[in-house]
Amino acid sequence: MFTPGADGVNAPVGETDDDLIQLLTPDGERVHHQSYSPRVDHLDRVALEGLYRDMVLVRRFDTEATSLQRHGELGLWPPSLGQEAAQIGSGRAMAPRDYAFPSYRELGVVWTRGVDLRSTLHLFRGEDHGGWDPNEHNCHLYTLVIGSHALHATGYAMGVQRDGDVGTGDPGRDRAVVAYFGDGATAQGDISEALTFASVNDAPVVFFCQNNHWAISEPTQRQSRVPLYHRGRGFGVPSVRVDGNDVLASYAVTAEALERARSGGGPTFIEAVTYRMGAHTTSDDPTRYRTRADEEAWRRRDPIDRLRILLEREGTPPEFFTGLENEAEEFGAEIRDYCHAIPAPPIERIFEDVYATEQAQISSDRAWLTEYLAGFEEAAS
Amino acid sequence: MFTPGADGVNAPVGETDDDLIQLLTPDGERVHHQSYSPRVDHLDRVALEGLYRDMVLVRRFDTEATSLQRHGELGLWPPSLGQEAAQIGSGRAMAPRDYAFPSYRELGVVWTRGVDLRSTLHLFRGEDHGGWDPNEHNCHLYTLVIGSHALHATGYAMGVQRDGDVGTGDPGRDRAVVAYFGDGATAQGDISEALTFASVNDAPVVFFCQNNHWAISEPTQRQSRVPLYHRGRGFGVPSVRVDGNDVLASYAVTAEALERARSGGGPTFIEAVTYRMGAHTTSDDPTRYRTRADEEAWRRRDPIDRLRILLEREGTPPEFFTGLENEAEEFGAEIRDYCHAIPAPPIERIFEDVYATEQAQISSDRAWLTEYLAGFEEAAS
Amino acid sequence: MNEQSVSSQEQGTQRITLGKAINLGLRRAMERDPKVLLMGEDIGPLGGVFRVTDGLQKDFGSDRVVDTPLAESGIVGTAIGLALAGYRPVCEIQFDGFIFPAYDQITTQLAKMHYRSRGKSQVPVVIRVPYGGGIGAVEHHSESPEALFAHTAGLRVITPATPADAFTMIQQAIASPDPVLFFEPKARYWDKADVDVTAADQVLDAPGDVRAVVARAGTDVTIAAYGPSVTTALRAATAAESEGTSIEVIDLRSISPIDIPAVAESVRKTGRLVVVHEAPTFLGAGAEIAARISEECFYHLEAPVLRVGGFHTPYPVSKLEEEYLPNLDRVLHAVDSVLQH
Amino acid sequence: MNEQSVSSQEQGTQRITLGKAINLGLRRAMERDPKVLLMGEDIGPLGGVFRVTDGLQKDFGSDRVVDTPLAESGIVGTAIGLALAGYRPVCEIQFDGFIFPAYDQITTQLAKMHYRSRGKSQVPVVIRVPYGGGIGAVEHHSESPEALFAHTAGLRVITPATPADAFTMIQQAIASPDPVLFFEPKARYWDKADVDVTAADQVLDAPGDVRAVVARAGTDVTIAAYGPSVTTALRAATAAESEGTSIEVIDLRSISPIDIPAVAESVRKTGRLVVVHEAPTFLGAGAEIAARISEECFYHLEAPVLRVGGFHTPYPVSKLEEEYLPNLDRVLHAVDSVLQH
Ligand SMILES: Cc1ncc(C[n+]2csc(CCOP(=O)(O)OP(=O)(O)O)c2C)c(N)n1
Ligand SMILES: Cc1ncc(C[n+]2csc(CCOP(=O)(O)OP(=O)(O)O)c2C)c(N)n1
Ligand SMILES: [Mg+2]
Ligand SMILES: [Mg+2]
Repeated sequence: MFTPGADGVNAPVGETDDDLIQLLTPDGERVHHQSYSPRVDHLDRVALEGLYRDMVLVRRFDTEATSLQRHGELGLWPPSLGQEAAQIGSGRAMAPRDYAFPSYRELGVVWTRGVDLRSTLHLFRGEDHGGWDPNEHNCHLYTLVIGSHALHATGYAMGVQRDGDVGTGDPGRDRAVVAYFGDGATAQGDISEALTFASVNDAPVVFFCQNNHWAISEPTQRQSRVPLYHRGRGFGVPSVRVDGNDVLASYAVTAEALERARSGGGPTFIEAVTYRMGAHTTSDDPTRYRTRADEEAWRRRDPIDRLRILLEREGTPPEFFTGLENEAEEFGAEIRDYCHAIPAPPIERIFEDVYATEQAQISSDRAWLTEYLAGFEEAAS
Repeated sequence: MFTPGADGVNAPVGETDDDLIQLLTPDGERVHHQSYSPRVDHLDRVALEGLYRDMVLVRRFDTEATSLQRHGELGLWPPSLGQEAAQIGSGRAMAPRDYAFPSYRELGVVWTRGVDLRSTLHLFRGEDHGGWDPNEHNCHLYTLVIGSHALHATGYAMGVQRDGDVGTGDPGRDRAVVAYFGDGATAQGDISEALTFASVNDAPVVFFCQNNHWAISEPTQRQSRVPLYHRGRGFGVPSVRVDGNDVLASYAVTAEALERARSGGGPTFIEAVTYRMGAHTTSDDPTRYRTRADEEAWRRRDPIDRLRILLEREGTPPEFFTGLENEAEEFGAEIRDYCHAIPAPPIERIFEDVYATEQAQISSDRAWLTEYLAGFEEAAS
Repeated sequence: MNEQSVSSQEQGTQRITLGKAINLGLRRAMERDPKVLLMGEDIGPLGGVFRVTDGLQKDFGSDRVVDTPLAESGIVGTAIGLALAGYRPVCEIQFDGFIFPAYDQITTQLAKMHYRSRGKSQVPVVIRVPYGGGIGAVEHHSESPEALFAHTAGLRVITPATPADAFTMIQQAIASPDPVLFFEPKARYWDKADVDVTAADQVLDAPGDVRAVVARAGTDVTIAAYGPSVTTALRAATAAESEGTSIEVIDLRSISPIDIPAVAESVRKTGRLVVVHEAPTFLGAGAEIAARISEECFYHLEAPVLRVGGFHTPYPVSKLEEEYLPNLDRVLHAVDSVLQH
Repeated sequence: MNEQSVSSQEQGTQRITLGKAINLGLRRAMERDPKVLLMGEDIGPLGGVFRVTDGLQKDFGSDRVVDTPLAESGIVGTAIGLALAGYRPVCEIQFDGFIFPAYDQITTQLAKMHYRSRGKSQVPVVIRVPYGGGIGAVEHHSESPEALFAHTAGLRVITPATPADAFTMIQQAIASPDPVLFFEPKARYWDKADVDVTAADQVLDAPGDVRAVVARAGTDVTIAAYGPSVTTALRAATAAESEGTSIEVIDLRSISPIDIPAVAESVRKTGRLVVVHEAPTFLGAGAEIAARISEECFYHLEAPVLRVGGFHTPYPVSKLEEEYLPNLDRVLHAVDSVLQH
């Protein structure tokens, strides 16, 4: 069984860890786990191909967006490169009625919620602070203030409880919530408070922490001395550590946690051990704080590669892969076209939706700007 | 061995708990504990009498202050009644060079730091926001914003590290810090952040949590599902649960934690299980949220009574107790006299010490008030 | 819910305290809308340290009147989540000085959620904050931090001065689709007045700005005040009357927005303005009012706008609060100054 | 410490960016006083997201340049503790919008510790905050929250506008026995100017208020600005000159306190005042300035004080920030307005 850090580079906090759940090794071998393997039994080859496609398209989008940023079409982009398995695995474990609260790097999660990924470009193009309708997809907007949305997720879950949509046993009714955040976020007081509120309320919320080894330039060791999944236990929240580069294991542990949450069993804390293979954002320069060797070691644990090996072994025909390549190519072109065509927002947008109801200060500020701009037009005409 | 909650009333979170450290039962019986009993071996009868005296005088002060409040001499008073063993035990384990960061109920701790307890009256009389010189006693002022001083304690401990006063092996040099807070405080993000900062920095700080079962009207169960001492472990901070009504055990676990901290072993989290026998403050009305039976059950576990039984058994003569009664009586009279004599602060105090250096806004506000008041005097003369 | 004990069904006018008026307003709102729920520290069996939620947990249960963990960021953060799930949480912050752990959630999340989502996510959260001094309390229990919230767009900041307004405005706040900071003048909790307990219903249909009211009409000097200072302003008007000065008192009721037109209208009549609040004047709400009125009534002002408020110091020890607070004498002094200018 | 790489020992004048000037100022302060230490997210090997601490960890070690956990309350809270232990911590907040988790520690603890202890506990903590817009960033990365700190007594709030001031003022901030919020105009980080790298030494002996300076003398209109807006004000002055208007530009440099006498002196000469800042005008620093100048220069003002600043909205998406910010045209428009009044 693969042990994070066993190859000696940039070991996750806690070093070797027998508790790590893994169902698929970096070499594409299945691993049997008594309680978690049954959770992926129903995933036949077609389902696995679906997960593979998810990861490939999400990565394609990510690559395209990164390059759009390099070409000046986006102000910024936070690559999800390397974290596809954690995001797709956990996201696909959610049911449509569940609700996701992503951080700002959850491209894969947002994809599983049925959000048109191109909506994510608006934010990073400086054209929108959000980009999609959270309620249409049961997927909240990106939150940029680290950790704060874990409390929103917990509160939402408390709402689900009050709606009576927990523990009814009706799969069309019971729901749960997933809060996504990083290793760095665990240091924020809000994450701890979310664990407290979730625990004492038995709220149906899953805390999905992607430990991608870095909070910008700081390694996880700057945030915690012990493996992050210990954190949940200190708050009475059952906790599990999973290989986040293993899409099957990520799926399985999330599915189990969601089932517990939906049935009234309360929150779970999941630490998904993965690696941010790209820069923190396109503004970042990882050469200042980590080595090529580190990155290489993790490239050998690529979440997509290992599923491909499995698929090939389990009989997926080559046409599937070439077909997917073509699909990805087209997808890339669509993204570029879409991005180029995003119109600049109208000036009025500055004042829109600050309040749900008209507010005098907005009205007078808006009136001032309108008159001021009209003055220019008059002067020009 | 006494188990919290064994008598069925208002059991601490976690119910029965074999981890609870106890060296003295409510019936005054010594309990042997392999690692902690040696920590109190050097406490001879005279030392124990000293601890007893500490508790009796602190309780006397507390009773007197409560009654001064009832007579309108204080605006408020937060009784420490029932928590004397936790406070005296832990406080007496500190060396003069150690530094304490109390919350607002730590009368016993402040006493062990050599602070004239009467200084605490100033704050609650509305005459001072503090009351003593923190540096003179290595004892910070009371902090009223729940949890915030745990970070100050941690930062102070990081300062001790930078001073090189950790792990030298020189008892005249090595120092540590103790942060005091309650069960309610554990829900605050700042407490969790303090655990994180202390852990990753190996800071010489002891987190001493008095679980007195109540945060005003809320039982500990509203703050945590699991025993509070589990909390530290999730942050990689060694944690221990002690009978906080047992002065010997409180002393022993604190002494051990301090020794580890001073020698460079990093932080410890101590949960001292005790009970707030009085009201939250003199403004509070506990009959709204707890029963007499609850209070009675805890009265039977009084921290002072059990030490008295032990002392009597171990040969303390009756004269000691009567002498102490007289001393306490005199002490009470002194407190009353002192309190009555506290002069009203001068108006200039409003502006003093807002800044360490003169600041223009203060100067102009002060000048305005001075002129304004002079106007009245003129008018009157 | 225990129907028997629900007293707000009574019609007509009752003589009640400001605290009781809020209690009754909360009750009304909870009866009207099952999505309304209360959250905070000690608001359940204890009824809050000021007893404003007295009896509500008994009648509405602990799912709707929630004793939360001791963590203000957690309270507001989970309230935001509850609001996203369709609830209307009303959070109680125990004292003014303890709202700051929730400041990030209020400023970066609550205030901006509607804007960020372009109206897709409404967060109708109300945050009740007992504020102001004059009750002889220790540090952190007497502050007036309203300007620290009003400066941030997306929030509404309102504060009642009378039991009748308290009853109506708490219901307006809860009915508002925008987040509302509801500052309660704690020194006035025990003030009694007649309250028409059916009065709120009509104002709930038109959520939006809470407008200022003329608390007392006058012709010579305008005093604009809010919350606990309205009483002081009214006392000043009474005192000045005996000296032949007619003071108009405007109860602003809202700090975001500030009803500048109402103040301007009065100042165009009186030519003189004194603004009174307990918060420090330096960058307080009075600064905005003075700036705006000095601009908009440039040719109407007979004297500079004067501000009477807290000094640029932390709230002092309670033994000095009488000297610190904008008391009757200081307000009258300012009135004299603008008259003599 | 690697003496070789310590470049600040060089004497005389260097042409450097504002960011580099702060870097050099920090280095100077750390050389001067071993108790000075830096704390923040990513300030070590990365040198901060703006590289302001570039090279400092290498030279001063990780005990003095500390990469902290990702928790702003923790950063400021432990900095307070370090200050109580005799250190002079300089905290970096990564962006303006991320200071709010530390708001409680700043407002209830840092600001009040000296007062609470009647001077027994000094907390000389500096909090560096890159602030302001104009860099095309996403939400929370372009805000100007200075008024939210200046309203609270006990804090000093200062902001440099030029590399030379940045170099000197960061050292003044560190030398100050009072806590200082040091707002860095991030859009100006790359502005270059000559800086006398020995200049700071003389000002450090007299810690206290940072006074305003006349950035450009003039006679017809006064513009008071600070931080990133000083450049805009100076550009306006240049543009107006060609139309025959002489503008005096005051660089306030300090928001708490505000150097009102300096502004008043200028206004008594010009009779006209425009205040410019990026923060929303509603309850912004300009409100205090307008209120005070309208009061103190009542008979000198030929026109109402005008404020040019942010609207009462969250900072908008970056595609609209040019329209949102108080740009050259808007400043000139205000200048015209006060002239034509
Ligand atoms: C409250 C707050 N402080 C600082 C930042 C700046 N910041 C953005 S991302 C980041 C690191 C986050 O690390 P982690 O939680 O591990 O998530 P990752 O980026 O690795 O996905 C920081 C410090 C922020 N967004 N919010
Ligand atoms: C940040 C903050 N929120 C609320 C309060 C009001 N308050 C004062 S004491 C208290 C309960 C504290 O409980 P606990 O931490 O268990 O300490 P204890 O009073 O039992 O000693 C509360 C809620 C406060 N002082 N600070
Ligand atoms: Mg990370
Ligand atoms: Mg307690």
